[in-house]
Amino acid sequence: MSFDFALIVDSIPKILTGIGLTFQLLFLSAVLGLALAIILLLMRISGRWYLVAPTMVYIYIFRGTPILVQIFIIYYGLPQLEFVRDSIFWPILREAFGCAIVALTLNTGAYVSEILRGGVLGVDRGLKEAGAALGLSARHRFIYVTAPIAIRLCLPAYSNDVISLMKSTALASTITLLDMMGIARTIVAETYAPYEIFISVMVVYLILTWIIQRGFGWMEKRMSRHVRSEA
Amino acid sequence: MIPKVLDMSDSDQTNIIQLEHVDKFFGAFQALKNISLSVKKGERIVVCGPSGSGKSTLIRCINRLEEHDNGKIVVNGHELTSAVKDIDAVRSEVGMVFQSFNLFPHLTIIKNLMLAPRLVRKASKSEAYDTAMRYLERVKIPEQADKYPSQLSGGQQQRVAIARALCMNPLIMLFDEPTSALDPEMISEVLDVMIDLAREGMTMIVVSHEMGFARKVADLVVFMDQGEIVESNPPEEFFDNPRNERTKLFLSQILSH
Amino acid sequence: MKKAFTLLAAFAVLALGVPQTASAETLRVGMECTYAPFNFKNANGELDGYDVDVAKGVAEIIGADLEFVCQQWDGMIPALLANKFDLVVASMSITDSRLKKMDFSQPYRISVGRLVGKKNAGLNLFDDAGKPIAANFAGVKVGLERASTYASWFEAVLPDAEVALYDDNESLYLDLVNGRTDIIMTNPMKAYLRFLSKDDGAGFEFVSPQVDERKFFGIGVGIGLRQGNDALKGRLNGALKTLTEDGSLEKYALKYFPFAIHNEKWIPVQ
Amino acid sequence: MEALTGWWDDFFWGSLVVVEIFFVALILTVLFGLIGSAAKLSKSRVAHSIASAYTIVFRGTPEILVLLLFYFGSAITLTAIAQVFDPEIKFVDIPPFWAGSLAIALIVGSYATETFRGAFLGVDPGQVEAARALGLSNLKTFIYVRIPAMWRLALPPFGNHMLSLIKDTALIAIIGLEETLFVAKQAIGTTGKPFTMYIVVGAIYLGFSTVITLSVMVLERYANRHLEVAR
Repeated sequence: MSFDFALIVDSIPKILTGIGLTFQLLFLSAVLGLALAIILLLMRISGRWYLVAPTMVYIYIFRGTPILVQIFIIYYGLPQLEFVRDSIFWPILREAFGCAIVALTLNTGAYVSEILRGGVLGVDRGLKEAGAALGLSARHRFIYVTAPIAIRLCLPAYSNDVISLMKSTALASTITLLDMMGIARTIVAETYAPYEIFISVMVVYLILTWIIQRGFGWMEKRMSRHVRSEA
Repeated sequence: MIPKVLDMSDSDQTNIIQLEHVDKFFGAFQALKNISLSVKKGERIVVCGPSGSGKSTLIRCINRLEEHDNGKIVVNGHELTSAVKDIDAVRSEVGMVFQSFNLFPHLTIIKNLMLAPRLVRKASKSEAYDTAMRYLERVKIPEQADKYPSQLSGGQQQRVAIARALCMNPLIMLFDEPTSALDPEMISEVLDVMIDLAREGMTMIVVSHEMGFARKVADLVVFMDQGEIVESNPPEEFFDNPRNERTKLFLSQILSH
Repeated sequence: MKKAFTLLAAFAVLALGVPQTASAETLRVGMECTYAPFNFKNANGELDGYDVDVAKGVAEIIGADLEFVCQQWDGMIPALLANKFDLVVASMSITDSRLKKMDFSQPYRISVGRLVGKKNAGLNLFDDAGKPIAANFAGVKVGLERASTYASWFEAVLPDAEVALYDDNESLYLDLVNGRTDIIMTNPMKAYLRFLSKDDGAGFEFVSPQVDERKFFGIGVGIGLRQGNDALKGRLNGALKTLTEDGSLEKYALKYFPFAIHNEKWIPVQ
Repeated sequence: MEALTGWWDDFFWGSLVVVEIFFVALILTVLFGLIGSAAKLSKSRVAHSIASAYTIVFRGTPEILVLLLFYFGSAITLTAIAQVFDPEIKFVDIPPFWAGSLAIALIVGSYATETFRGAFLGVDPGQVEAARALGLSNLKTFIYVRIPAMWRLALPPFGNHMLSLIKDTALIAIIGLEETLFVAKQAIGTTGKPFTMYIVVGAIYLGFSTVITLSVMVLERYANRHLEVAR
């Protein structure tokens, strides 16, 4: 076995040209997914069955199927349906980038809403009661008491989900997008050297994971100042 | 001995809290059985009884943290029903202190105190701040204003919790076993604050086993067992001459050590 | 813990399988299995197609058993090199760049490419001499298979074209119909059979002449194998010669096409 | 729906492949998780570092990348290793089934490592001391006290790992194993109905997820039967 280091040196700059697209996919779908997750969460805890039931079905479906299948259904599957191609969403779904964003958003939204719900359920009931006893309205209780505590509680789980999302962006390479993974696969197809290229791109992904972990670790530390006693 | 409510003649007959034949179920379990109780303005009631007797449920029904199933509860002229729209307004007139303090962990002490006045009373920042500091001084911990709850001792936290409730200028204060989560050496600092409050004429319902406190401030001691009010009498009568066997048994257990 | 390690060791032996030597009775053949009519699963779930027929014909002559391995196109050569299979019989053109990494038999069919696009779209992509007009490709989205000869041709001849790379041939047609791409470049025989002659391809036509620049499309489609297997290569070539001369290749083609698709005369290529 | 005629049996066999991979990978996942957590908890610095490197790499790299790397890389590496011992060996290979199962087991095993580690740490040391005080050997304490106690704690998160495992099997189509997603691709080639085919795949996976979720619920009830309040 020979390990071609020159090839790695040559390929890394090429692979890095895809990092912008990887970032775009990650940030856009993380932000949109979080917004979706919040909406789903509010529906889920609304206590109204006609809001709760569809949310539960949605979460069940999107957590119960592989993201790759979801991507294929959205990219290759939806255009089979006439009305999708005639709809106002077609300009988005026409583009591979739009499809990737839609798929990643819908997927991560389902997971994150469950994480948020875990956080909300984790907030001590006594604190909500204390808010109620002070005369805070349900909305105020949620905004000022439940939400800030819940956010701290779900931050570790959420950071893991952002890393999962980052890893999922690599699947965009299966629908023609040239993110880091897409470029790596193209180089492999040209150079027939999977080992060198894939290990190089793996290192880049590991660095990204590390940065995300560090970022959230820092945020957690800042946010949980109140837990540190006397130290 | 502090003066009892009897001299507050101006607020004579109005019952600020009125419970009539209240039942409360948790599933098949009946937590409250046909409870009737009236509290006049300025009156101090201490509720005691073995665990599971329904004492906490009783006061939690008064600000509708629990919803009663039958009967009628009237607080400050508002009847509590599932339709009551302004339950938040009723609650803002009723202060509550919990066994486990329930301070908001993510807010500093001063922000814990300012939150409800700002949001519910629409107080300005400086107003809310001044009120908060006044009450912190009253509970004797103004220097802790900028700390987080987790940095305070249990006794200090409970005093903050009392101050927090007082910041809303409530008409009534409910105490749900305020000292039972505290280490023994901290109990008195909290009781002292409560005695002060009683001395100023605050209407209070206190669930507690602190019999010394009951003797000192209560107008009425209510003994509950298995969801029923078994006996209710002024403290002298209650402690010196209990009538019911269950009361006697309870008192002998609680006072024997 | 000891137990666990024993287990792991036992498993490792199982997983690695028996080390194999090159003189295999059974030849493993790599193909996409989704590239109709060359290699695909038919309605009975059996592998079928021109490539499959060629592979079987060759195997019969050289007296080897076959084992088919399905492999996505972009990993075909890496998989061959990683010894996932011994032969590539997957409509792979013999090109110079591929010859640097692997070896090929003599061609068993011709290799050309052609563009497919919407009918009457007014695309004027090639001049009368059959050369592409680069300027007219501006704003035209092109669908290609990743790692295909067509992709290499585009990259070299029309480097500024807007290209989307797909993992399999099937997706090319899906997205052409969906309007995500304006033209695709692929094997014209396949495009005709799979697409242009079908309902979903009714609105489309060839929008270029046949492109067969030898530098990119090579001398045809051959059977791929790892370098250094000259004995095997000799046996393959011998078999292909027989198949050409006894009319078998023509017979195979006529099953799927109304015409033959191999070099009618056996002309050994260097 | 008539597009599906003739494809049902292919989907059935594809599903069977999914099931086979799932069970093989499940066993390996538990194995990797136990070895990994044991290494992380051991006093050996080397074992600890190896296990840490393992979890960092496999939790921080996109699944598709691990799979491709394994599929292409394994044969190259193993051959190189084998040739050190016997230069006559031309190549050693892992069939795609094993490469795929191994890859997803290593991925999910890295998560299981953390789960098991946390669960082992969560076992009340008093229980272990009590067993030792009763004269049970180290090994017996491990088998009869620590494992069952740990397992109860690990079961809920391990249920999620099982769901990840089943969903990761979809990626194996990329290395050409003929599971459901691969069947769908072939069916699309003949029928031109991507939406229909991918929805079928989604439904199959949803079925698997449901079965796993229900099984975990049953297992949890069984594991916690001693906690049920006497009635």
